Amino acid sequence: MAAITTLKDAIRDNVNSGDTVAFEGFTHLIPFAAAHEVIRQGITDLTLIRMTPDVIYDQLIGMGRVKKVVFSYAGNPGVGLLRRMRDAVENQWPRALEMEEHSHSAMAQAYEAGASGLPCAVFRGYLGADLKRVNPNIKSVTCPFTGEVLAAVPSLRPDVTVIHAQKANRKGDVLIEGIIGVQKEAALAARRVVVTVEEIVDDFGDLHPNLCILPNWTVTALAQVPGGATPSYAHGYYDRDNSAYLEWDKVSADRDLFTTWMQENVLDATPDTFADRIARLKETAA
Amino acid sequence: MAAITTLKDAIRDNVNSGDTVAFEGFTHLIPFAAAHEVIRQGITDLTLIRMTPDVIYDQLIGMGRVKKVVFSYAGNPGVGLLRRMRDAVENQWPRALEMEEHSHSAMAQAYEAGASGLPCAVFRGYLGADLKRVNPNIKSVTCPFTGEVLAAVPSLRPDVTVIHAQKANRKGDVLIEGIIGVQKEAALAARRVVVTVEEIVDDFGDLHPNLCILPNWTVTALAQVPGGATPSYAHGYYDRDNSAYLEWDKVSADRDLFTTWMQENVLDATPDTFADRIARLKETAA
Amino acid sequence: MSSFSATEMMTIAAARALKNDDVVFVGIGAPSAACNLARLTHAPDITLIYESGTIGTKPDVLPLSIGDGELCETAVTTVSVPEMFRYWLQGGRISVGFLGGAQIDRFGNINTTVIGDYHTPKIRLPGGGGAPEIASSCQKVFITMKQSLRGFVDKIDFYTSFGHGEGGDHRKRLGITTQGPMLLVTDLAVWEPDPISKEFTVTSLHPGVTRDAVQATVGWTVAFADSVTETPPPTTEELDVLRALHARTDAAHGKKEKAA
Amino acid sequence: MSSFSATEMMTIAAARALKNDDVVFVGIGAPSAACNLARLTHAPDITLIYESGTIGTKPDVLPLSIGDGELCETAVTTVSVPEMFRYWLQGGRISVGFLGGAQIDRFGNINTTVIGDYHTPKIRLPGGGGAPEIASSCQKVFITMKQSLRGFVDKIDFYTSFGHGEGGDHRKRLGITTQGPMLLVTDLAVWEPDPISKEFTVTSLHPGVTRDAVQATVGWTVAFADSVTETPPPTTEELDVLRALHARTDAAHGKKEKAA
Repeated sequence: MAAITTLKDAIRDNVNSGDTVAFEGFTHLIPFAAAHEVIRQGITDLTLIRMTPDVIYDQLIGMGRVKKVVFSYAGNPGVGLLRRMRDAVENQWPRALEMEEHSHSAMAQAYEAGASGLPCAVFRGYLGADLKRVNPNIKSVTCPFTGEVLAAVPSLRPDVTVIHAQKANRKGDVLIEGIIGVQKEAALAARRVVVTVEEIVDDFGDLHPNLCILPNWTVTALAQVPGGATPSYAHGYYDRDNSAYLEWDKVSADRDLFTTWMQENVLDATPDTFADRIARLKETAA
Repeated sequence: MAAITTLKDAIRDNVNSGDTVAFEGFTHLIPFAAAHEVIRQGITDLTLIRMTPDVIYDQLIGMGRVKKVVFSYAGNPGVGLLRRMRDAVENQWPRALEMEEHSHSAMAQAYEAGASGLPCAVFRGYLGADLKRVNPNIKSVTCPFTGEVLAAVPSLRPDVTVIHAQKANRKGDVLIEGIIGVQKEAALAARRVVVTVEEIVDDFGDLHPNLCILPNWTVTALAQVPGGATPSYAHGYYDRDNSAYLEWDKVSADRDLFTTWMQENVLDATPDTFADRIARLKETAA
Repeated sequence: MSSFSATEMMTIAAARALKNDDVVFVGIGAPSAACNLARLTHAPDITLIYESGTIGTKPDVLPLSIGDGELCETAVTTVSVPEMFRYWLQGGRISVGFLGGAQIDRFGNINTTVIGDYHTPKIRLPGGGGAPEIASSCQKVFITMKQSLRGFVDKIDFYTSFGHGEGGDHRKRLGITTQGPMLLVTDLAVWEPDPISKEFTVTSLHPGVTRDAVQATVGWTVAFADSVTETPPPTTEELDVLRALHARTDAAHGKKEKAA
Repeated sequence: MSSFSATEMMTIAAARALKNDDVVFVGIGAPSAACNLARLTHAPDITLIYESGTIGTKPDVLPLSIGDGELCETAVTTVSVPEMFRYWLQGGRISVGFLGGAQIDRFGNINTTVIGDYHTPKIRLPGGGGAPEIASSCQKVFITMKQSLRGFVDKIDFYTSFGHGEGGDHRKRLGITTQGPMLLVTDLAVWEPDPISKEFTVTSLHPGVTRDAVQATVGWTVAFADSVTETPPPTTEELDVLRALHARTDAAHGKKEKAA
């Protein structure tokens, strides 16, 4: 059963130093507020899983909280590179970063295999590609009927998956809409699931029967954090803050600037900052 | 692109004697009208795939149109056995019937593998079960990471999948709602897809983004057949005709009674019969 | 306490074994009645899942099939059948799976496939459906079946679903990590597996049932627990709720049948 | 005909290669502009798919990322990312996949992973994302890239995605059944693979571009087709539609940026 609680308690009770954690959301619904809370609570030595590390992992990596990252595309979407991640890989700043690199297809199917209780994902992939030369976690399996050699990767089974969603009801059932990404699979693949939502409603009312819902008994802890996905977006609530992604390119280009920015915007902030940000976004947009 | 046509033409153009055909729909949305059209057109020597053969395959089998059936549960749901199928298996009447028998889990995952373009489905199944002793199409694969021995079955790749859905728009996009079963997977696994629908609308209007839709370019032929799922049901249109399933238990108990019933209700009927049936159902219910 | 039938006792005893936080893979017939009775009595938050894809369903009447429309209309969410079997069953999300069958042996192995040889059957039964993986993927399996010499046999003709195999640690030896059949509720008694041998053992007799009556309907020598209790008879509430559920069900389905 | 930039010519030439019944796996940047230009001109029914799960999307402005909200709002349907990669890409449903990269060789092999050694890279690039399987699962691959000596190299540092390998039947020898890179549109020329050797060969030069200019930005000796044509210059309609698309895009994104 989902415990409806504060973000602070949800993170404290569920995310430990040394854990393997997936913060998922594909461009849409990236759980920034939860990641910032992890940073504030001093949680470290994390193994982070995410298809697209995005700015959210650039921040965790730049703060030295990450031991290893499992990923498939390390870019600042629509902008360029992830400069903090690159600094960690190329210059070990602020610490060395282990990497396990896959393709999107492999990551998506490895989450799916995790949700399906399987030890590995078997798929058609990496044909002629060099990743399987450098990643020992890419192996193969032979189809016993056709003899085709298929790729195999271990299923992804995070200790904790953290996601942001639009709505929960009072029972703790969680509704995800729009670009749904891999959140359902990442959640069902994990031992514990932390969800932040834009709003908690008394009742979903008359929902379409086939919508993407995580029943409350699949969720460990749930916290309402309006704006918790900014600068990513929440379909039906607020748009992507594209300027923040552009700004990040500058902030992350310089170690000192980055450090100052994180101090002001994360370490000295609270989850309420996110509600303020979307209020400001909406105001200026109006 | 979906050709919007008549049921007669859709079946004539897409279902041939000797084909491997899946008529899917899990209790809900079983495409009875399309199966009756197949019977009327004299199409035969079919290999039929379906998780639950249900009354729809009992009719095809009893008419001698089926060479082989691939299935996982051969019952008359909520009523009992499928008497025509049993007569074919036990007494080869009207002809011998080859069987390839799986579990639901295997069938569902084999459709899923077919839709995913894979040669086989790899899953945890048949542990300690005798089916793998009698079905040579149940093999195994070893996880290269954990050493776990997993079951493998060939993916299902029908020549044609036939389904019934609630709605299509004029472009031929198809909407399935409610108990969605394996229809999407069965359709995407097939070379050709025939869809019957309750209604064709100008435009879906403002649909929820995550609904179950087959885009028109995945559909080969589309025909409007109101009531085309009776005695199964169409969520939002009409209820299951439970009495017809009970009646079938009597009709199918006797070869002559069966033959007469099929003559009257199928061979001498037309697709319009189905619209009449639901009109009658609704009238009596009102 | 009113009088009650053996079937009612069976359903009620099965319902009592379900807990409020259980996630149950429900079958049609006796399991469906037991699960919904539990939901309408002591386990209001129990999650009922039917293999048609309906999760957290709360039907007002018992469905005639596992894919009845009301299951979807009252569900928290309805997923595709591949998702049901991949994420929910195989994913290990189900705490209790219900099974029944044509034949059962003392170790809870079940046959619903054939009587006689598989390839030249005397009687062809419906087959396994979800059972082979329900038996291995649910944390526990509960079985409900009426006792009869035809059904409770020394040796089943076909292992549709694996229970405790030959007993002992046979499940573990096959790499199965779930508990398997942990409860067998019949019209006469409640059975539980011996902790070591895993043979189903009668732990309570329904009111008025004798050991001889149990033995008379079973094709092997029945093991009785050291202390066999009497199954507490149905409470008035249990009986009232169950009968009201059946009455609603009959009315709903009868009406639909008349309508046709 | 108005004057036009090399980038506009590149986008327009790529757009022209798309057909009305194509199902295209779109990337961000040049492919997105080309695909939407095709949709807004000669291929109104083209199906555009972004790997975020949006199928049949019709954005009014170009998205900044592959997961922009408008892609979902205007799509026929939006599926999960695992479904996108399993049913739609791996399932063989995509006719054209677009790729670009940091480095390309004469056989259309592409590197977007690292410059230098993988484990001790000189420059760490974003990585492959969907590219490894786009390259093998789409029926054809179209590549758009601006030419430069840094990008068009004799030997790429890392095979992020496999093109024609070492040429000839190398794809077939690896068991790949799709056609691979069938078109390379740059800011200077249109290239197509030689039918036998599979080496990318210049088949048309954009207006005003010389063979020397092409060779000057390529790190291997460029092969030219027997008859090299001139790429037809942009039509007024093509330019107008493309510029209006970019103007709408700038206005929309500029507005959002101001709003922050």
